Amino acid sequence: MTETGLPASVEAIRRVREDPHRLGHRAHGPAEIIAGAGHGMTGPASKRIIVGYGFWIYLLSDIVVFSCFFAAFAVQRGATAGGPTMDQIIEVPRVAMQTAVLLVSSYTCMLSFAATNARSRLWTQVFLAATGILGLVFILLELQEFAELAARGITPQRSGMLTSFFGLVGLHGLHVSAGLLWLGTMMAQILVKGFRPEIVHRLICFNLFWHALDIVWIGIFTIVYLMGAG
Amino acid sequence: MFGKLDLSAVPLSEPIPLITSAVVILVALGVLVLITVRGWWPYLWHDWITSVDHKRIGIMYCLLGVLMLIRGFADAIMMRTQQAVAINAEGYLTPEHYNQIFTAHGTIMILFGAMPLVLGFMNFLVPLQLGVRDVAFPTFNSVGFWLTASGALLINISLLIGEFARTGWLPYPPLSETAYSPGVGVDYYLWAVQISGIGTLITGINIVTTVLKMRCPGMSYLRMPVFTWTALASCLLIVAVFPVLTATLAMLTLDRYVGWHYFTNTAGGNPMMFVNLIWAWGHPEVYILILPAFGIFSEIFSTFSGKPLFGYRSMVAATLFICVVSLLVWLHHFFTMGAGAAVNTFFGISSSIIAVGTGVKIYNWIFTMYGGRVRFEVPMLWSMGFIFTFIIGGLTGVLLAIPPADFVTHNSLFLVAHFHNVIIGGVVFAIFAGAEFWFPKAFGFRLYAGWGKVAFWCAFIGFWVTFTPLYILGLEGMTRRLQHINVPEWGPWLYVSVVGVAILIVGVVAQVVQLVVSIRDRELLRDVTGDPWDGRSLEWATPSPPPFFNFAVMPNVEGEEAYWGIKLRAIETQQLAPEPKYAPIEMPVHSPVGVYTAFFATVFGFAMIWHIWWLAIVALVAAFAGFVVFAWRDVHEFEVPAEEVARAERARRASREALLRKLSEEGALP
Amino acid sequence: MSNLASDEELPTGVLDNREDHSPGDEPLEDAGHWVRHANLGLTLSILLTAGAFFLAGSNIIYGPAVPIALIVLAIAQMGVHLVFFLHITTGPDNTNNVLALAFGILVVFLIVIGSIWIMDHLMQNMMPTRMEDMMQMQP
Amino acid sequence: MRVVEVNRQLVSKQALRVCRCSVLGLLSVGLTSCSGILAPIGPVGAGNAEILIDATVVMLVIVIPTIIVAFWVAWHYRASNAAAEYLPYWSYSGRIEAVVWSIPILTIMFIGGLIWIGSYRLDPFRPLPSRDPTLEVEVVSLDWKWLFIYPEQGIATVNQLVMPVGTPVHFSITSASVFNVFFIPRLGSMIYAMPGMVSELHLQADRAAQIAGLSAQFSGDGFSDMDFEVRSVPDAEFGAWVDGVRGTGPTLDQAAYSELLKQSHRVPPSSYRAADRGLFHAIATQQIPPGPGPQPEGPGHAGREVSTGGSD
Ligand code: HEO
Ligand code: HEM
Ligand SMILES: [Cu+2]
Repeated sequence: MTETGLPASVEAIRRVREDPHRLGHRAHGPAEIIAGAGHGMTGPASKRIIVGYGFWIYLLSDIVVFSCFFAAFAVQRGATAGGPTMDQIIEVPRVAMQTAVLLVSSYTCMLSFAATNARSRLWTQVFLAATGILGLVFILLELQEFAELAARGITPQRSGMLTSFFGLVGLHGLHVSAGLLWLGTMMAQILVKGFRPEIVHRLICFNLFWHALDIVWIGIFTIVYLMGAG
Repeated sequence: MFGKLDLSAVPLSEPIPLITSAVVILVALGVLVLITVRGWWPYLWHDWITSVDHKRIGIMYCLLGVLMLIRGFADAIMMRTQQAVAINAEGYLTPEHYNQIFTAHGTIMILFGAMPLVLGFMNFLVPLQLGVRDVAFPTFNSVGFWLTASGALLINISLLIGEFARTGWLPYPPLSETAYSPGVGVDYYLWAVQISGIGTLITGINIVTTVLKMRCPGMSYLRMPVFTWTALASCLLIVAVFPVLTATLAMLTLDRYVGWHYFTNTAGGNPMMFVNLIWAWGHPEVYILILPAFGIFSEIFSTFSGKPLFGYRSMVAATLFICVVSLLVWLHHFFTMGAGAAVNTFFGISSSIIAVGTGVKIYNWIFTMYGGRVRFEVPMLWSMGFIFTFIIGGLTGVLLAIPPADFVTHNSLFLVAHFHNVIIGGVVFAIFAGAEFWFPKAFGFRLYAGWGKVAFWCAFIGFWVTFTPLYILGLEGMTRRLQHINVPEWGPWLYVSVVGVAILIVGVVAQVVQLVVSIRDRELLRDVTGDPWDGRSLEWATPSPPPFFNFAVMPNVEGEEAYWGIKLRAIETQQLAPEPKYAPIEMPVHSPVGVYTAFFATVFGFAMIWHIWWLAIVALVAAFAGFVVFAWRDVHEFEVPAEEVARAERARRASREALLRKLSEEGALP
Repeated sequence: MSNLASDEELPTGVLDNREDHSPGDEPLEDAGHWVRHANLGLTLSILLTAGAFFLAGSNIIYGPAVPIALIVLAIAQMGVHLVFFLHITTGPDNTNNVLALAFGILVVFLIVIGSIWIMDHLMQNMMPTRMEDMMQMQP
Repeated sequence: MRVVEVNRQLVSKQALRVCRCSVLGLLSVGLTSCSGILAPIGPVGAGNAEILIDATVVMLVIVIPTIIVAFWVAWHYRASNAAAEYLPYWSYSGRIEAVVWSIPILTIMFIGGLIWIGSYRLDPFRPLPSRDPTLEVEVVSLDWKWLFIYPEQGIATVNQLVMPVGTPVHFSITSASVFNVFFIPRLGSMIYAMPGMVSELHLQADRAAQIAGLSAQFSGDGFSDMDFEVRSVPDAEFGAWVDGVRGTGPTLDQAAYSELLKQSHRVPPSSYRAADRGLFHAIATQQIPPGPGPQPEGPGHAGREVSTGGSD
């Protein structure tokens, strides 16, 4: 033992010749320091990529939340407790409408980001506004649906099936509403601050969020509405 | 105006919670007064509360965890003594009170004790081990921590105002539905756990992104220290299953608040679905705790054996194996619910397969010591205690994973003994081992080893004396969560268990004494080199404590065990690497958004618990406003001038050079 | 370079300077490219959605197989969204994104399928209506 | 389980008990009474216990050497032992890795087989083989007591279960409030009692005994006293007991049942002369709504539940 508190290193260095290969400690050739993409050799990724990736991970976890509500719906589909059944509460035309609206909004959202990349504030705002309006229409349609159901006495309190139906669809609606709030905030930020890096990063995230909601909606209209109606 | 809240919410007739809260409040007030008198507020505010430095946040996480462990331990003492005196008698705790205690104990220990500690270690270590300056999202990191603190605060408020849940740490419906639990206890549980769960999710996302996207140059995946690997695996599990917790609690909340029927026992609700979903989170949750613990032990075994970890790749493979397989075993917590033989077989086998991954780790640790120079410093003692304790706990886990055996041990004290065996022997021992190990890194001086050894032996012996009787009682057919006992024959074992708790108390005291003594003698125990244990990974390349920017220049990693390589080269050539060119560093500015959000989260939770709707809305709006203000700020980063970087780095180099000189003076070198 | 000048300059290293890429971000191309991309995505989505709604309302294929067809169409459409709107590709710059996605899909799959499987068995074994049937069978 | 096997188990019971006691002794490092789940008095419990012990022994065979080796290695390679070689670079060996993976895999392969076979053999839903006709018992868990209905005998009991020796008993189990677990440790397997569900369990007592049953799932404030007495009695005595019950006590009609539904602690064993035949079915299908839970709290306990009435 030495006084220096490095017993192992000192001993190891003495015997370095015992292991000329330095098994497990071979250097992979001298690499110059490069900042870059975080793939191991190059150091941390740029902020833009970190932000996008972090948000991607968040989205995956959000999808897991949805998957629980999907599972609950699958399990409680038949639990009508003597109340209305799925095919009695579904109106396919409205859902078709909602789907169309949301799909187009995804498209405009993507155009808005193309505009951002082309550094056009005007078109970014225009397409964001279009996205927002379409999202709003979607929400209004959903509210209309819920209101009509409620008027017929069909509420989540009625049965397990309705609970899981309203829960799943409502959760998506809640996400869209939150997205609208976010979108409004972003538009204000662009207006005031222009395209700073952090604002562009947030726009990337918003883009991701909006498309992910569309993906969830595909699941909902297929499993809840189309398959429920049949 | 105040919803369900009025003065009668305070349990004036129950002395225990009343006195406890009075003491806690007095102590807290005392601390606040002290801070004010000493004028420490600015320091606290700028350097801790609003800090976004991952090391500070890590330390605060650990502090929170330790406080909550103590609270949970107090609950444990009450439970053990109650059961010892309540044999054919009522004991000193009524059912209402006792049932709150075990619920609070389980919830607090797992979600507010062990979790913050584990997250704290990850926060503190991952960027250091990766050779970078911070986590991916420093400000969100602060939000995550403070949300967890907010949940912990809510739980502790329930001690004085209202009550806590009386359902067990996983509130199975229908018992937890409004019909059977009309009080606010379950609501406290729901909001506290929900809020802190979101905080945990944020931290999980943060660390996954950090590990995947922010490694220093040359730090390829297979060069990452094993602790970082386990942190990654653990955080992947967080990202995968905490949303399940969020969803499940949200469903129960909807049942309770607006009369929906996810889990009610009427109108098509399905309580079994809750059990299913909560364990889909609950099981991976325990692996979220144990994986980083494995990481801690890996670092310790290799450092104190003076050898690289044996079978590094196997270790990484086993970690990822456990991570994935742990996602498909959750049914083993309800084998006895009646899903039938096919389902039980599948989940039984997949559960026991986890033992393969764990076994590989155990053997790799043993072979790490093989051919080593094993130094029995305190962290190493904990690690040896862990090997023994955890293997036994794992064995009983595998027993429980055999459905026909679980049919007679489910919910028995055998189960209680199993999970304390793996949690205390695994997670808690790891935390103490890791605390001894990295304390000098965090604070600049070592902990006094003598008291550390006392603490270890008390914990180790105390653990076995406390929990061996529970194994036996479980085999005798004693079930868990009993407020009093109707079988006098069980008495002797319960007394033995109390003796064990007494030994544990001595251990806790020893730990406190160790801290006090070490702080007193900190100059003697000072770690001047930054590498007190002859370490191997990059955190030991920094001074103790590290500067807030961690590394003056990002290390350029050229092999496994990055720091070990650097160190050996320095010793071999008897000089440090040539001095780099110093450049200014951009660091994130501190931000109050974390505490701010958490404050309103607490208010929101409290308002929801007591049905004070207006206040809940106010809190939500305020939180959103806070975020907008935060999003509007212009300055995100500040620049550390090159001179400051150079100054810090030169001091570090000087201490390392002194060390090299000393080595050659001693003639230790070949 | 269509990305913003205000964003930090991406360094050139041993690998392609854009060797990494985050989901939702648009890799280096001109704006026209992305608009064409979006148009294609939109067209495909419309076709798939219309197909789903059409199938659900018709009896053009074997009735019991309709749900299967719907699910296949949904998966296809999710794929279209991922590729055309989120720019998830199989390129090396996307490895991490795809891995994360795969992990997410695995988790979703395990939770949904696992829950349905478990709950199905529980209900099969223990729904009291099953007893009702048995009681009726008794003489 | 084939009849032969049951017999074999009966014969080897004595040997088994010795084995059990020694394992238990090993665990407790001291004296202990042989009771509880390692002293079963029926075939199901015997199966459970045998599997538990077998698995323990098999794993101990791996685990004990592992622990010994761990401590030996740590001790031998202690820093102060100059005699031990130091291999500062040795960190990989393909052969050792192979062994390291195979030991647990092989063990788990055995355990896996045990799980597979055991899960099917001891599935609670699976009837026990026997020449005797099976006795039907319907079990309802209430807040906080157990109701046993003997549909064939037309009687019912609370907190006491009497069953004939050597006769398989088929329990149909439901709950009229929250979850509970029906468990008689010395007879073996437990199973959940859940509202709106009927779980099934087959148990058998091989000798006359007076043992205890309990709830193994926390169900609220009265949970600690949710134990019930179980008596396994010879056939003749069982008949006599049934006759005795038929001759006394009240009948279990709607009114009596709604009294039971209310929460109450520490309910002494009692019996009903007659029980409604369709009662269990009505409870299980929730035609009779489940128990109401705690009654509205008195004033002055905002948000806090206080002791919820009932006899104590
Ligand atoms: C950190 C926490 C932790 C850890 C690591 C584990 C590890 C394991 N657990 Fe445990 N558990 C934990 C925490 C809990 N468990 C519980 C409950 C529980 C139950 C449910 C019982 C019931 O409710 O009836 C089962 C079946 C298991 C199984 C297992 C298995 C198979 C492992 C395995 O991972 C162990 C693997 C390790 C081994 C096996 C030792 C080393 C291996 C060697 C040396 C190789 C050779 C050995 C063999 C091949 C056997 N656990 C509960 C109860 C919750 C509640 O109900 O409130 C908790 C909290
Ligand atoms: C320090 C010593 C500890 C002691 C003496 C102790 C004691 C106990 C006791 C007596 C119970 C109740 C058992 C019963 O139901 O009859 C219990 C339950 C529990 N403990 Fe501990 N405990 C300790 C530490 C821990 C730690 C560190 C954790 C987790 C990190 C933990 C997690 C739990 C959990 C989850 C439960 C179940 C609660 C429930 O039933 O809902 N315990 N403990
Ligand atoms: Cu588990």
